[in-house]
Amino acid sequence: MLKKLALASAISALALSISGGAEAQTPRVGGTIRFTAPYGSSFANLDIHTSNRAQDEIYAKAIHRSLYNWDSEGNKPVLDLAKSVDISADGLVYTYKLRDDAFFHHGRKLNADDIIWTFTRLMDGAKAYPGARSVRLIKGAVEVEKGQAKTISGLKKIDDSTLAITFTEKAEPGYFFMNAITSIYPADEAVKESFLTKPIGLGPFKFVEYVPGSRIVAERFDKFYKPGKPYADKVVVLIMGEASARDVAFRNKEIDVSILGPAQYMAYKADPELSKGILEVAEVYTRLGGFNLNFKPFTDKRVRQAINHAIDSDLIIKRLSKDKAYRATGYLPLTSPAYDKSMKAFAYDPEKAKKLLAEAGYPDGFEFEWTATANESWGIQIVEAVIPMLEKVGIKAKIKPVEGTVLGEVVRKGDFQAFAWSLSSGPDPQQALKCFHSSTPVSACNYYGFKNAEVDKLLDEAGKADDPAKKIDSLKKVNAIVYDEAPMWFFNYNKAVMAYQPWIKGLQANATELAIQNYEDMWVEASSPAAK
Amino acid sequence: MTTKPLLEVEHLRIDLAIGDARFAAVQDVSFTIMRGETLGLVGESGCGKSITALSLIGLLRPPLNLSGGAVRFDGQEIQNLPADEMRKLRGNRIAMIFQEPMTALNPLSTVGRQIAEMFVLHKGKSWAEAERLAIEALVSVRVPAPERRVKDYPHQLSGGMRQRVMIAIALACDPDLLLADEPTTALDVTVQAEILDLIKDLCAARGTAVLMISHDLGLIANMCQRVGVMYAGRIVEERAAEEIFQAPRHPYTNGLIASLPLLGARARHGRQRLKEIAGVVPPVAAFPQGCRFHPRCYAASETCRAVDPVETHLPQGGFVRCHHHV
Amino acid sequence: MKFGTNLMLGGALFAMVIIAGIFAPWLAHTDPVMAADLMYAEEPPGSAFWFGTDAQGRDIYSRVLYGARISLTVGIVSQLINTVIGVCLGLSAGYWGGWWDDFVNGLTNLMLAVPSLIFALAIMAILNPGLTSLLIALGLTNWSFTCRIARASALSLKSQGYVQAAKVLGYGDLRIMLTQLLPNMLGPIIVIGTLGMGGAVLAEATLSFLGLGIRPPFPSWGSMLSDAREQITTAPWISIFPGLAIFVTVLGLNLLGDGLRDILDPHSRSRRA
Amino acid sequence: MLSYLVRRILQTVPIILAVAFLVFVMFSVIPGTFAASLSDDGRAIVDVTVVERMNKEFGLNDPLYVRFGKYVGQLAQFDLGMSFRTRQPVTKVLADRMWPTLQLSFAAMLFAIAIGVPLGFIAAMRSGSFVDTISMVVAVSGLSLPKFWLGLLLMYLFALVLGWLPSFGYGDGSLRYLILPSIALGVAPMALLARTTRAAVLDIMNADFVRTARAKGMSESRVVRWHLTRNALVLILTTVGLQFGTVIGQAVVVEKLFSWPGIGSLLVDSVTLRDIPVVQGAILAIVLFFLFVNTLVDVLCAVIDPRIKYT
Repeated sequence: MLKKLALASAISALALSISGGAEAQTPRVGGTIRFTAPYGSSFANLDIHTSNRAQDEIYAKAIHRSLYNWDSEGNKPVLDLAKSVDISADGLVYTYKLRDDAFFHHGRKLNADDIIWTFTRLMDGAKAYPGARSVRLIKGAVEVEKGQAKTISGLKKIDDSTLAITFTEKAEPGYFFMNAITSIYPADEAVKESFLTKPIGLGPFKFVEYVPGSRIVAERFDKFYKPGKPYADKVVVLIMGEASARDVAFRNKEIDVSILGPAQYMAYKADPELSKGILEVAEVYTRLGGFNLNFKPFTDKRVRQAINHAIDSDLIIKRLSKDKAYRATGYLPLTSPAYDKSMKAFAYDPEKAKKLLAEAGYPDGFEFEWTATANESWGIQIVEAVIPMLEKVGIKAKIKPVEGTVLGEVVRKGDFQAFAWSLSSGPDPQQALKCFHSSTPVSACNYYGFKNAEVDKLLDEAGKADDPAKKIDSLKKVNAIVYDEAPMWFFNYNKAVMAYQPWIKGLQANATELAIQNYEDMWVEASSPAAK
Repeated sequence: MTTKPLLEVEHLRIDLAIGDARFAAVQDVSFTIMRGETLGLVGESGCGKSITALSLIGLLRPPLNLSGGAVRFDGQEIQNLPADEMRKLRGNRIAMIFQEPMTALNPLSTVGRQIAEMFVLHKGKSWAEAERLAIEALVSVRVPAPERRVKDYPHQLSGGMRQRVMIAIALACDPDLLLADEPTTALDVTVQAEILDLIKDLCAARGTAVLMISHDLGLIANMCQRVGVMYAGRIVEERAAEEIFQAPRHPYTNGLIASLPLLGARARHGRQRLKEIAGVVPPVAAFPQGCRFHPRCYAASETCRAVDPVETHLPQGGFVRCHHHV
Repeated sequence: MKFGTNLMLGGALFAMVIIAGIFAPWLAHTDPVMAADLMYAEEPPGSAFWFGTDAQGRDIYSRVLYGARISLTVGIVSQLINTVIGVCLGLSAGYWGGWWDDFVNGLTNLMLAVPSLIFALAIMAILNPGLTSLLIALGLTNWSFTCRIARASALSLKSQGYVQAAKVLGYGDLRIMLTQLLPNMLGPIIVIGTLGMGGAVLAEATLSFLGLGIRPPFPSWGSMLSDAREQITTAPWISIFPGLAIFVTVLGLNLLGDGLRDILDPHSRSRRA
Repeated sequence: MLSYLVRRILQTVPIILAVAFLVFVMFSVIPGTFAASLSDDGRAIVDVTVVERMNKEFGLNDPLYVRFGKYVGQLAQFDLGMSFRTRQPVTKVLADRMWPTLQLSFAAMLFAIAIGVPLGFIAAMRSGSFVDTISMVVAVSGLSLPKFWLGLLLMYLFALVLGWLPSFGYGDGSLRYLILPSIALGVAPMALLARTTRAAVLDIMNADFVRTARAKGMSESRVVRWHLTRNALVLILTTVGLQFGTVIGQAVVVEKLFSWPGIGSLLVDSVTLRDIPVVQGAILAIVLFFLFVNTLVDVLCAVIDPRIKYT
């Protein structure tokens, strides 16, 4: 009962913060948005097709646009560069009517050829663009990737502003073509060498300056297709990887926004002034402790459930994560369309855990090695708090500390007993749950080696379903089975928290990644030090 | 012929500070030097000769300091002179040559410049003028090819050359008194003689008085009119040079002379073995009670052990500090 | 500074750290790793928790005490490795000369040219973070000064009479190096080792900050300080106490090194760097 | 003189080659790959084909000797390869970041010299006094603080509490932004320089030639100007040269903390992401810089000190 209440309040808080972000006010024109890129101390480069890191997408949103965009309010992908789309009866051919008011920064109007050129570029077999994973959904793309064809057969230009795309399977293309890795480039300019130092896009801001390791500056693009927008004159995206330094800079009013970790979240909440500028959203990341289902004790479902019962996740969330997380009640996150509100988290019950362990044949517990990175939200710091709890039911866990890149590698090789990670579990529930399909290799995202005939069947059904409701229904069932099978310790869903200065308006509660914002919707009040 | 002495030293005392304790490294040292005269100070190393010389021109550094007595130079008491006044005397009227020609010159400056500094400092010359005078100074100390040598750095010169440069520096301003602290100890024997001749000649020519400090009795005998023998911070015997070598009064002097290797006639007569004085000079902090030499003295008696001897002035001039002087 | 002040103060500080490390199990209030009680997370310093508690609810006082063990291990072991490498290379190079000397000289110049922090960073990344890796990383990267000193003194000592005499007597090279040369160069080497220990303690903290330090279960001061840096406004005690511990230890070692130098290596003041 | 310079430069060649070799070996055996780093934030599901293609494109599937051959071949043409991450030549990536690092390390050294040397001088001139004790305590304390902690404390004090300076970043490259990071970086070499200077000056003050200078009747200030400074300078310069190595190494920390866009922060990022060509290039660049500075110092010393032979 209590849990339900907590959940309900969490969701309502979410709703509140979203509406808070879109308050009805008259936007002020002018000023500079001083945004921060908190994930590391550099950007990759100015060719956004080469990087799928959130860090790079933060700046790309100012300069580039993709076919779709994420609608934070509606919590779904929406058409961006096209006015409308017609879907064929079999659900595979999408005919897009492109915007006729979208201009590139060098003044030329968007053309269907630009999209075809961009998608073909992404499939360049020699280049390994991460966006290839999305474009592969289009018919004939794989052939281009393999070098068997020059053009993607599924892309057909009907006229300058009409484009027909044939997909290979039924899926919501919005999820595939909304990220910056599929940004549309101008076909004429992008082939030039100068494009790499002075990118041209369809976004609300024109590229001005890039100081590697420091910042990217962009200025207002007057021919941006949304009337009256952008409001600000300029966007400066400052690279600030070090959280402790970011804290000082934010308090010193040198930056307009900052992504907060748990410790700072608590501090900012407690501060009467700072607490007024906090934006929270349930992000589509699930923090979990993954089990290797081929490792002896973890082969038994009861053992896995026992661990879920043995850990007082709520306490950890409250005390260690400082409430900067929502208790996980399954794999799919709160904001997922297939999230089932009726699901309840594993109760903290050491007695039951002991009983389950005894049933599974481990009355005295067992030992295992937990591969983890140093991370205060899901890594070693969390595992350290879990270890004493497991000890109480007889399970001895040993931390195997590794670096981030090494974690990715050992997990993908299945070279672990248990791992601690934060995994993207949305926004598309179908893609997220596909990881549990037995045909998905460990190296892709079925890290646990999960195998369940019922799940396979339901996932296949969902893939073919035309009716969205039916699809969601199947996915909900999959989520429930995964929950019961417990291939992981369901820890929490991230509560992303952004602190913003009082003069910054129009921030969006983006559940896919809070740091990625549509800058054209934001404006700077006169009280900002950079209001001029 | 009783003229005023150039330098009078009376009851000089130099203290060594170790922590809060004070020890007299030099005590009750008195001597005089007349104009143009050469006084030798002789003794084993560690007996206080060098610091006596340093104290005369105010160059003692902590933990040593001049703590008593008077130094009169040309009738003026200089032991308490303000630093500025003292500096004007130093180099200009009282010059000093040191033992180690290897390190006594700045390795990073040309010798020309180091000599020229004297003229800039004391004669108010410009650098250009001073450099020219430096060449002349080098000529006077019989350095060959002085025009080239002025541009040399000390490490390019031999030990003897460097000591010549030191002498050139010391005598640059025609001082009244030259303090020569073991000027030849570090040099080859053949070079030693040249350097000593040089000092002798130049000082004689200019009427410069010399305080010659050495542990080498032979050298002292050659150079000096009068000799003071120092032991453990005191002058134990001070007399005219010929007298002291013919008839030493103090057992220590006796020992020093006896330990000299003998050349010429007397050696042929049969005293082949060198005599040594047993033991070593005690450290400052451990000077013995009574006569400071008694632990090493062949003639030591009960009195020597208990009572510190005073100076006994001799009829023919000079004094000796011994209960049993012959 | 008066003679001996450095030595006394440095020695006292360092002794304090050693005592804290050795008697940690008796002085500590709780287990530094397992006693994580989230009910008491981030308690400020008080009578129950002298230095307060950290984010996981562990007693910082106890962790700082146990941390002394880690830091001392890091300092002592890594410096021992450095010293052994440096002395072996430098001594043999100075004594034998020839191509071996050229080789060692080149190696030393190489080590001097690559900043040791960057070297250590690379080694940590290769070996995966952890205590053993850290000991290796810090132990392999700081021997160049020791090596230079050992080589220089071997060079100057080997021409000395007693070494020549030992050679004439038919002593083996190894025996001469160990019995004749080594004892005569110990002074400066001990001094460098002492100062290097302080450097190692700092390097541990720095690597933690760069995400490549010692990892749990060891409560190392560096990782404590580095982990708590974001809480410096909210819960300053979590970083201040390990920070102070590092400061006191390194200060102690630096003073001790200076003091030892005055005694063991009095003629080389200008070699301080 | 010229031949001396040439000889000094030639001496650095084997070191550079050895570093190049060492760096290659070390980063060939490092666990983790760039492709794996793409998913380390858990955000993106990286598909298998892209990972394989990347490893192929970067030549990571080739046997070690093939990769080494390629690496050496490139190095011979002063080519450091392509960055995995930026897909640009490493030389360009480094060139973009070189200037800020130079700025920072020179500023830090300047701070260290400007404060450390006079401090050491004063301490030596007043050896044993209160001033001496205080300045040496300050110096030893400066050596005893982890740099990132010191930087953080500076940031709090001067940016947040006092509001005098910006807390982070490169800004427009003006001095205001440079001050805090260069102090954080410069404190340790400052402390070392103060100690070295003090020791060197004390040594020289007791040197025979200084006694000679005094015996010449020189005032203390003349002794210092004419004889002490130049002699101390040789020792100080050598220390400065060696300290540059430490400074540029420690710049890694300071750059990361202050979001300073130099080689150091690039290096840390590239190690984390396993952008190996950039790591190799950055280390080589740092070593080259260190060797350059030290060759310069050696030449300067040779100019000042006639005892160092040019031949």
